[in-house]
Amino acid sequence: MISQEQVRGLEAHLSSALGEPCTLGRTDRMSMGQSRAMYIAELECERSGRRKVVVRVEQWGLLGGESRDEVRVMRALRGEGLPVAEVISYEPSCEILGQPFFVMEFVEGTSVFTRESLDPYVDSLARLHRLELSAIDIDFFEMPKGPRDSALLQVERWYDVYRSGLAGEPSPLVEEAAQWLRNNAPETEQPRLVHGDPGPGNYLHEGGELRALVDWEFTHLGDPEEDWAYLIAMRGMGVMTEDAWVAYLADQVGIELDRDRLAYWIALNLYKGACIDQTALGIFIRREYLAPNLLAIGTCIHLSALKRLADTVL
Amino acid sequence: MISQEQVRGLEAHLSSALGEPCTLGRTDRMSMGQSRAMYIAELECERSGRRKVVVRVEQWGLLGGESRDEVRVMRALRGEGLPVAEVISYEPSCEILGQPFFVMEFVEGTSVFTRESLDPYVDSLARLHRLELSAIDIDFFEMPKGPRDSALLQVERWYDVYRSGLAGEPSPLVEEAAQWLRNNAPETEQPRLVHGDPGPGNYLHEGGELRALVDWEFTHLGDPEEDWAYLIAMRGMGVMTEDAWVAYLADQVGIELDRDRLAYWIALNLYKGACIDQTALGIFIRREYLAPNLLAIGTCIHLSALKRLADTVL
Amino acid sequence: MTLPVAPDVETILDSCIETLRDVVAPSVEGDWPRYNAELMVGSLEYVKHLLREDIDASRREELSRALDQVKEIVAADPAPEWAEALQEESPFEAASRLLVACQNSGGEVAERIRATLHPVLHAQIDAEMARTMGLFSAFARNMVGAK
Amino acid sequence: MTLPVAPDVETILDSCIETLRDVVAPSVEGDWPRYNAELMVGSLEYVKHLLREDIDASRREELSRALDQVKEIVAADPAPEWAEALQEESPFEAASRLLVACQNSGGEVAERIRATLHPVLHAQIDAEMARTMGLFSAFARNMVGAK
Repeated sequence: MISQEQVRGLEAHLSSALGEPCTLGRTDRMSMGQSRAMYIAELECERSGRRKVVVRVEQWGLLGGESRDEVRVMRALRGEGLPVAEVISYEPSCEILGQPFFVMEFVEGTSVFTRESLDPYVDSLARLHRLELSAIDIDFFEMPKGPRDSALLQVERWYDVYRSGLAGEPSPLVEEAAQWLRNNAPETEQPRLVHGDPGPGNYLHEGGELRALVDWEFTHLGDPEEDWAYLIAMRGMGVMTEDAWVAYLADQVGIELDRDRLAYWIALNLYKGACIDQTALGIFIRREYLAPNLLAIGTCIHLSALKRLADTVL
Repeated sequence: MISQEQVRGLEAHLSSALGEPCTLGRTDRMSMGQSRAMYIAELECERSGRRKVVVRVEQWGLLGGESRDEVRVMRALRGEGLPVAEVISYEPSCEILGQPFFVMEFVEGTSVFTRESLDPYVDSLARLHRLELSAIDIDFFEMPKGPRDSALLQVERWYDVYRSGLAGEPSPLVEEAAQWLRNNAPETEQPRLVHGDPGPGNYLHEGGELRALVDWEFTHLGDPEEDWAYLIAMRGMGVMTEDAWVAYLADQVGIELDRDRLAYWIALNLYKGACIDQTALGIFIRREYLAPNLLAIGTCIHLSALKRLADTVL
Repeated sequence: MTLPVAPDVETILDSCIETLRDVVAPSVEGDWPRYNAELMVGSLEYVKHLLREDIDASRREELSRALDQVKEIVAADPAPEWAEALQEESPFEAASRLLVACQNSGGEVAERIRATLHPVLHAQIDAEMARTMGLFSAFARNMVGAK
Repeated sequence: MTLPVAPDVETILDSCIETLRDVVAPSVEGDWPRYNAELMVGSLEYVKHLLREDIDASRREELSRALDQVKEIVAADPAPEWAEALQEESPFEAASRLLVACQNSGGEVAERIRATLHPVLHAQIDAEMARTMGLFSAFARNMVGAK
């Protein structure tokens, strides 16, 4: 999966980033992480000895993400004291691994959901949402201007991703849903940092302790309700019902979710899923990358989001 | 590959055969052995403790062999002191594993060819050929009557296997080769036991010591030159040239091979290969067993034997 | 012949599906390779469906038939957005524009257009989901087992 | 659409071939499963060939054309075995009977018949060997590694 030549390139890159000669041992691809190819790499460094790092590699724009802002937001939030893995280096060119990538410190822990790990996790997410934008070093995200722009910017962002990744003609139900989302966009009082992919499976913990929030590629400025909707309806479905989630969040972090607004943000997230999943089909059909998970994402995973979306709002 | 129900059936079968309760541990399929599915099974027996056995399972008549005579000849030859694995039991019905099978003691050793293991091996093969049929307990093979019958019985045996396993119409080059072999069959002075599948890869050894001759499914009465031809041209090709083999056998076991006769027996063996390999295609096309090795045997392996055969005599 | 009866493609695909599922996948070390082996069972099942019928052509035809019904519906309401949408050559483009226009205009005609197009599009999703069920299961198993 | 452009079968097969070869096979534990993973690369390459042309029909046609030439050759030699063989409907049956008769009769006509049929049959073997090269390599690697 990583060629010998790439291993040598990666060794040189890491030695330079870490400021000491390092050799790469075992490099295993993880099965989590669909948008990025993730590798756990064992390093042997001349001074600091053995360490594990995670190499997170872009995949031809799969799911519409790119690493630059992901790296910037991770560094900024780690600076704010949030549990975020340390980014060691970022390589924006395709010269070493054929795709841009960044390297972060490996964080011990599991992302298998446990109930006890949930409390500290939602606390952290709420803390992210409370950050004052003026007080932190994040000025690279587009700021929603009008009151409905927190929703509308997202609708158009994912519409562009869907349209630019389209293999063939447009999908009538995606088009219709986009229009519904434009027509029904709610107002947002105060834009905040939104993680963009939160919930069970996307944080690391050990013994109930939160070790890291992961997957910052969809982070943007917008409405925190978008995150709560994602957590409830996209990643949290198998964990609790929507009613139970709403009650739990009120209790744990004092968030009172309006159910009509929540329905909108759930629809937006399903639409986002349908739009980004569609990119996988284009990458596969254009033969840019022939991994079978792309075929799955571009067909049934895309369609299952689209079906839920259509059942919800159309 | 072996279901839980089959494991229980096999345990009962083995307990009864060994006269003590046995439970089956790990059962791994070996990648050698195309005609039979071969499994190494670890047994835990109440009195005799741990032991390994080999389960050799028929496959819908693949390659035209059946186990009954194989078991009989193995038992008889072990009785004569030849290095043959002990047969523990034979199950002619399809009730336990869906196909007839037999179980034999596992023999430690490797079948990876080494030059040092060759001398004792060809000595044993020559010893097999020298056995006086009247003196041993083998009366179940058809005895060649006329002087050309050692060849002709084999031509017709494999012709029948080929014809009965045919998927569709006959193959013109196989038909023509069969006729050439009929028309050019040589005389055999004295029929002997012929192993039928000898050579590098089909005996077990350890540290140069011969542990067992294996694969007795093609054993019959005929011309020992058939075996030497098989060893030289079918299994021994990558080890020595034909000239080197002829010189080596003259030196090691005093066999002086006539090169014209040898050419005939090589052709007969190629023809046999083409005939038996063809059975795999029928089993695959009729969906009796969909293993990909059958597709290989029924297409390119069949054709490579047929091509060599046609290049040799047609 | 050499081999007068070439094995049939579906038989070879079934051989690969069975072998992947029963022999190879259980013996793969490592989450990512095992996930790939499981996904491929679904890929090959999907190939079997794609070989059985021209799905692309059937989808276009179904949607074109529904668009013919839409033409009858909008005959009574000569709003320009319907007419423009129906001039699109691709039935998917036409249906897309119609459904967007329905969201914007509302009204009884819009409702009838939606009621004509939606069942066809939903049935196409369901059919494709059924064809790709093996991929879906493998994907879902991996999500559940994510660590 | 739902998905107006269905992925093309050859692309999915290439995905499986690459994934089997580069991701799955190197991670399989055990000789038999690994051997199966390697063989499947060949199975799927063979499927790609089978989908590209109707091999069975081409083979029959090639052989039928050669049999037409044989008819001209035997016009000069009205031996009953040639005529009977050429009455077979299947070109493979006809060629089989002709070649057997050639082995039995010898002579110049037999030589010419063989010289007409052999090149076609040999070319068919070579073409099929090329299509199944992946299966052959996997089989051969396993034989070499037999233990």
